[in-house]
Amino acid sequence: MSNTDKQVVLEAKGISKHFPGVIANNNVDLALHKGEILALLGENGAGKSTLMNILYGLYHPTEGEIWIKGQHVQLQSPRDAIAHGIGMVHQHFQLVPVMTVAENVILGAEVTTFAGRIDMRQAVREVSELSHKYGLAVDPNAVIEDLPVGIQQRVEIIKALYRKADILILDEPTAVLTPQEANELFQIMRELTKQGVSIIFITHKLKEVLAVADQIAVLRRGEMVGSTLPSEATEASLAEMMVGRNVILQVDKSEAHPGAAILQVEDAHVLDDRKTSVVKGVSFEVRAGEVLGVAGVQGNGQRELVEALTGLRPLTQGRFIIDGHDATRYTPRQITDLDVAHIPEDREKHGLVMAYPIEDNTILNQYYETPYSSGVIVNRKAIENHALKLVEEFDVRTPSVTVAASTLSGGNKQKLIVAREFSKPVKLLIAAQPTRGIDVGSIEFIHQQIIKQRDRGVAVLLVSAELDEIMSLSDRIVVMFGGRIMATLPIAEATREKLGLLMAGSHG
Amino acid sequence: MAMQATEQEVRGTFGERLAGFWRAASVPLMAILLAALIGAIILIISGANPIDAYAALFRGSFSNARAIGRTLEKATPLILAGLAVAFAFKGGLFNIGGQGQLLIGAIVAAALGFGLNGLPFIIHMPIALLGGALAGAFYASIAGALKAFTGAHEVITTIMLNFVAINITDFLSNGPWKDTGIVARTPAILETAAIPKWDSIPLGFFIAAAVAIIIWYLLFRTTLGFEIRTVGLNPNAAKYAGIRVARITILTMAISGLLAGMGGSIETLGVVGRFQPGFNIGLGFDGITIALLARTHPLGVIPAAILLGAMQAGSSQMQFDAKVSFEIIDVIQALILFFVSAEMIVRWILRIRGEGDGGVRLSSGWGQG
Amino acid sequence: MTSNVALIKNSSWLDFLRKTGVWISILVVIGAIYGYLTEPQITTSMLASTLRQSTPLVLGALCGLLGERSGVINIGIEGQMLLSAFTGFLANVYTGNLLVAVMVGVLTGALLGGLLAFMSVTLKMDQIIGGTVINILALGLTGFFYQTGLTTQGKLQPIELGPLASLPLVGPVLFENPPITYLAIILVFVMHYMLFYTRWGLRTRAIGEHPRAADTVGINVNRMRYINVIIAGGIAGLAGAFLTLEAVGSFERAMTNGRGFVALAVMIFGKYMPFGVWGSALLFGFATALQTQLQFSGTIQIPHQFIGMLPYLLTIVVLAGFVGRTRPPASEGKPYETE
Amino acid sequence: QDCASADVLCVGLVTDVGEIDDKSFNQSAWEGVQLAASELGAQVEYIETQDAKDYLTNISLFADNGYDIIVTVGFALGEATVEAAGQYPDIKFIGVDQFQGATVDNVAGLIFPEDKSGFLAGALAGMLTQTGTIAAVLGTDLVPPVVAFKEGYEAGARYVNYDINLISTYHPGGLDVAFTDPEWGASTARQAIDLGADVVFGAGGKTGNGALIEVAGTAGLYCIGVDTDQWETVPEAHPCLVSSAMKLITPGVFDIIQSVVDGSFAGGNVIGAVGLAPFHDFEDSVPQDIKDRLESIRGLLESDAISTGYNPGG
Ligand SMILES: Nc1ncnc2c1ncn2[C@@H]1O[C@H](COP(=O)(O)OP(=O)(O)OP(=O)(O)O)[C@@H](O)[C@H]1O
Ligand SMILES: Nc1ncnc2c1ncn2[C@@H]1O[C@H](COP(=O)(O)OP(=O)(O)OP(=O)(O)O)[C@@H](O)[C@H]1O
Ligand SMILES: [Mg+2]
Ligand SMILES: [Mg+2]
Repeated sequence: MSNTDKQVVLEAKGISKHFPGVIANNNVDLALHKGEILALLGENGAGKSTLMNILYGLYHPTEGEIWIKGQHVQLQSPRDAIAHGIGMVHQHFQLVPVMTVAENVILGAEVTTFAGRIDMRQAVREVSELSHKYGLAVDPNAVIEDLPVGIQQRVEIIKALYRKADILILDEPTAVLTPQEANELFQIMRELTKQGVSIIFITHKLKEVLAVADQIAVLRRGEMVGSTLPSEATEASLAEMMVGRNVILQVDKSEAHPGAAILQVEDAHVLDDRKTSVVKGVSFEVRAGEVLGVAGVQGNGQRELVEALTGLRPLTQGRFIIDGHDATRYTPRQITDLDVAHIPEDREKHGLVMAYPIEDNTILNQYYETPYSSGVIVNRKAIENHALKLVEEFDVRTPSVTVAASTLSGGNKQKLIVAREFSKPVKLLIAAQPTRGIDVGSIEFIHQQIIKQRDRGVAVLLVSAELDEIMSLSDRIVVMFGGRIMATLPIAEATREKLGLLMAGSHG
Repeated sequence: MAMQATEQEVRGTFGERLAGFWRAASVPLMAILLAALIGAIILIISGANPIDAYAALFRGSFSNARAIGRTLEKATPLILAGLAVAFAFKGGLFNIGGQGQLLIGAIVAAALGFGLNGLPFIIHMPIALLGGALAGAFYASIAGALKAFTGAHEVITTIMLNFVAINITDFLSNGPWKDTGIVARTPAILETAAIPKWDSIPLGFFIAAAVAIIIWYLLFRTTLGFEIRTVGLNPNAAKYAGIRVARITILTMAISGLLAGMGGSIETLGVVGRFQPGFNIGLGFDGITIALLARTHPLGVIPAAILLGAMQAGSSQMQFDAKVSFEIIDVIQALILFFVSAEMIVRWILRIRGEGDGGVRLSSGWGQG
Repeated sequence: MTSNVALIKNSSWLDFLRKTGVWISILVVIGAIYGYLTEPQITTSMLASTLRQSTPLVLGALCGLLGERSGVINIGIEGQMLLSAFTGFLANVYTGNLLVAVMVGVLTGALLGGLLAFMSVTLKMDQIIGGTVINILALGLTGFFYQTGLTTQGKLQPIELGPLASLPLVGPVLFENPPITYLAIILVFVMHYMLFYTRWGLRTRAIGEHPRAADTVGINVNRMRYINVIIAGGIAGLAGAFLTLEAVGSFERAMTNGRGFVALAVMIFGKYMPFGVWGSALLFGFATALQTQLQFSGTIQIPHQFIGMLPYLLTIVVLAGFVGRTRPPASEGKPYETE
Repeated sequence: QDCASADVLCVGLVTDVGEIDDKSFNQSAWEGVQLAASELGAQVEYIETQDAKDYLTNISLFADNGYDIIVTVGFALGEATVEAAGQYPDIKFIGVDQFQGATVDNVAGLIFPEDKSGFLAGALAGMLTQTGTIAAVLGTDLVPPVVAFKEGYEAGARYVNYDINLISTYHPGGLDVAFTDPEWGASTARQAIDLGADVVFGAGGKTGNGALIEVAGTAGLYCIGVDTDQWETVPEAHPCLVSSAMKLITPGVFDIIQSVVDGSFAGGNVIGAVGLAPFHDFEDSVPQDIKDRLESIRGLLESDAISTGYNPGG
């Protein structure tokens, strides 16, 4: 193709990056040509961000070389990368919330007059010029924390352009954008490439890749599994490359026999931490003996919905009923006492007390009940026996139940949470991202456990960003987008394509 | 968050226990050694003989029954002040207000001690003791409530409340509760309120040690303790587990203040015999050193307090025999605190592998979240 | 100017004045003028005393402010002030040169700042414990090494600023002060300018709010924290030098008497803004001057302890957010971890 | 060397919480003890008390080492001294500033009518002032001698000049800071000067010293020290230090030690001498009529012909 004619502006050769216990990148090769958009695909945890952080000088590779414009470089810090014309828009924005757009843009590359005084007028002017030139409308004097994420992203891009970046790394820029905002971004990207900027673009959304990329590379479990061209790829072929045929999990499950509705959500409205409405009138029900999957790109209100249903976040409108009780204003404890089990999204932050021994983590949700305590005095023996039983039953790999939970691997941590949640009577299970970032064996095990609960008549609400997981476990699927439910599909009618479209906000 | 190593109780075989004990004790022991070493260098610079000084310090604190009694007497309020800080640590709070809570406890115990007539010892002493403790609890819970409801950082509020407590107690002991005569102090407590000594050994020490054991039991064997530690280690997980974090925060602060207040009570009822301004200076602050030295373990507080108590009890002997002024004790204490907290240094010296436990983490801004 | 007001939201000094202080300021000015017209002597003496009492607090609070703006909490201000007061005093005793003495004080403070930075940045120790170490250490070292009988060779004398000093009211209050007092006022302006108008200030605020963001644009977070905490220590050292070399002229054990802690309160009350800090230090100074004046005039017979506890209660009230909320730098207290 | 032996006279001193070199009462008492060393060949030693609860311990340290006389300094040690006296009946105790309610045979309480000393200082100030305003910067009212000095000072000033404007203030902090806050003393003195005070009495340890040094910084003002002749202890104050309201602790302590040696020691209260320190550099500038008037007031005070009006009971 014509790519070979173009100059290679950035090349990674044999990059490996090892974190304690994780090989995030393994012998990765990557080449970016001038003026092209290279899409980098991969599942959660495939190592995309790690690779980009290495190219940006934030991480140092364990092995491998980086070549920029034909020159072998050592990137000690982002300062070096910036000096070589690399700009990066991070997956998590790196903006100082209390400062203005202009201040954020010039931070680290300030133009000063005398006595170190920042030439703010000049900065404002340059930001305005940049935003005109590339069609990135932004008010230079606005304070970051008042801006919607889409605009914040533009600020990030302006930041890179201000530093004269001609290689731009965009790490999952569309994950937080509405479809309109994403389209605007694509226009901006095309405008940039026209002006000679080369772009690495990371995303999970196959459609986007086909729409904007000139070149596609796919990472799987830290390894580069191949590259292709949009013209030669389909969504299906990309998915196959991303996930790898042999890893698509097929869970054995029989026909569901749904019973009475256990969870009924009626017109729920929830605010996020910044007091903006992120769940905007959601209604659904989950019946005994069925798995209701909630599909959707992260950040479309799923997290807040789950927090509301577990008593951690108030509803601003609407109500929900659990097993006949109006639980809208219940505390987390009251909800737990309705026999609700909860696998939280962030296992380290919410699911476990890392410094506690395993045994104490197995009773976090029931320490106040017999036999673990009399309500006042704790029964260590009973707790230990309980922990030993769970560890055995759920195959938590650990030398003893007295070691700290922090010593467990990700998968085993998750199994520990699952074990705990299933170790008391359950009528409703709320599972958020139950298998994120864990190994295949553990995924399989946890999936089996969830189905087992369903078959016992438990109502399961499964929230996951993994389409495969949703598709293999759910009996019905709702798709969330922008805080609303786009559609409810029986599993028989759900196809990847249909779900993908709904998740991206278009009506299938 | 707070110390992780101590969260895991040492159990298992004798060898495992021993190894666990070494893991817990090696850093403080080494810290003490290093501090003594640097202290010795300072002594040499100032022209004193460190061996004489340390020997005299030891003589003054352990050489005979009376010295031991004095050491234990010094250790008593230190145990309670140390427990107050350690207990709050366990709940994720840094109580620098031990001094103020102790003063409030001391003066209320004194008031109950001289003010309640005609009660037998068996009733009077416990009432005065608990009255002081409860006053300390009340005073500390002000900071707890401010933290829970407004997010005001307890470090600043408790420092401020320390200053306020000095003013309150000065006012009371020179005003409404002043003894007859010209001296600013409360009347002496009645015989029936005094905590007796058994020979030269103060009974108060055993009360404090018993409280340490009770606190250990409370923290590690009761559901309340479980809740407090969970909130201290991971408030998010605590919320998920249905624990009411605000309530636990106030309660933790109150119990912490109860302990400090009890330290003041025991001083009043067992040592001073009344409230007199200037008699309880610095006790609350020593609690911080002790809690850290004990790695925030309630039982570790006892030996840590005895160590500091011994240094204080022996300092007069050191002055007398070796002509070394007592401020060197402060220097050594600061160095101990430094080395205990700067675990990295000590571990490096000891060549202990492993990630350690990250040390104590308390600070994350004064704000209201 | 307008864009600079927005530089940091809700917290430029104009905003501060506008939101919490404008009426108070106007009242103060009217009160001062009225006071001057009716009781010129009392007014002048109280305002002069206010300024003087506020000086160590301003300096201490600027030290705290610079540290926290960079993400490092400093509760060791008290110890930094005390040890600097001591070494400055010693230097004056042995050299007789006040300039050298002040420099020694400042350097001592900077050195302790370096120790704090070492503990909190390199060792990643808890910052509050680090500050506590400094406090106890300073108390012990000064107590141990201080011998009496050492006599200083004079102290810094007031400098009259020409004709300004003869203005009514403001003259004797503002333009007839010794050098560190002027310096403290100048530092307020310099710190404001530096923080909000210079590259250094922008970077400093960035590492206090969002160190990762600063890192990604190539700012060396830990190095800047070191530099700033050391500079801040120097300012605390100046506060110490003020005590021995300008205000008192001699050293005494524990002579800081809690001013370092009050400075922390002043910093919070001043909302981490140099002018806010100045205003609140003046308020604290005024509280002390007022309580002296009340005793002098002997008219109000409340026990002096109640007046004495006012500043502390005030701090608690402010901290609890009853008087407008403060927002500390977001990442203070947290060591910055790379990778 | 060996204090236990009968021929060696050993004198020990226990300080109040504070240092031996406090330029104040601990130091004065210690000088009295040192005088015994040079005059009587006594072996002398001191212990600085760190914790108010150690008074008895520190006294015992001397007692157990065979000391013959133990001097305890400050009213705060009063109880501990009497208690120790019971435990060690063969040892003589000298309690500085310790009023003896009931006589204990082996305890001599050396007390001073500080109000009289203050009265003289007040009279001096009242006669020296040009502006008609005089000030006092004081430690804390938690300590009785400070109160006595203040009351006496004010009465003395009124005695010579009834319409005088008296401004005086105590430190607002607690006992732990009231005597160690020279900066507060200094700025308070400045505030008083700005109010027109031209004589300032500094009575409150280092806090008071701070006031003296501050006054010394302005020409034409007078300051008056306290306890000892502060001409010796606070050289920085020479430009203003006209005199000091003394309580003669040093000779008082020495005299009692002497009385032990010559066998005339008796328990109970010993009233020490008080008075004004010499004028030193101001000898010539203080007019003779002021000196005469002071002399006559001293006589009247001694004979109780005039009262200071200070009544600690009430
Ligand atoms: N700083 C770190 N320390 C330890 N492990 C890390 C670190 N950063 C990333 N990892 C691990 O490296 C692996 C790759 O992570 P990376 O963030 O690169 O994935 P990704 O492809 O960007 O995923 P996502 O799509 O979720 O953003 C994961 O297993 C992750 O847990
Ligand atoms: N001594 C110092 N005092 C205060 N701030 C300093 C000091 N040294 C460095 N800094 C801050 O750290 C920043 C980075 O330092 P460095 O010397 O790398 O800057 P630089 O290379 O000139 O920056 P640029 O690339 O923006 O021109 C400085 O711009 C300044 O803001
Ligand atoms: Mg990523
Ligand atoms: Mg440069």
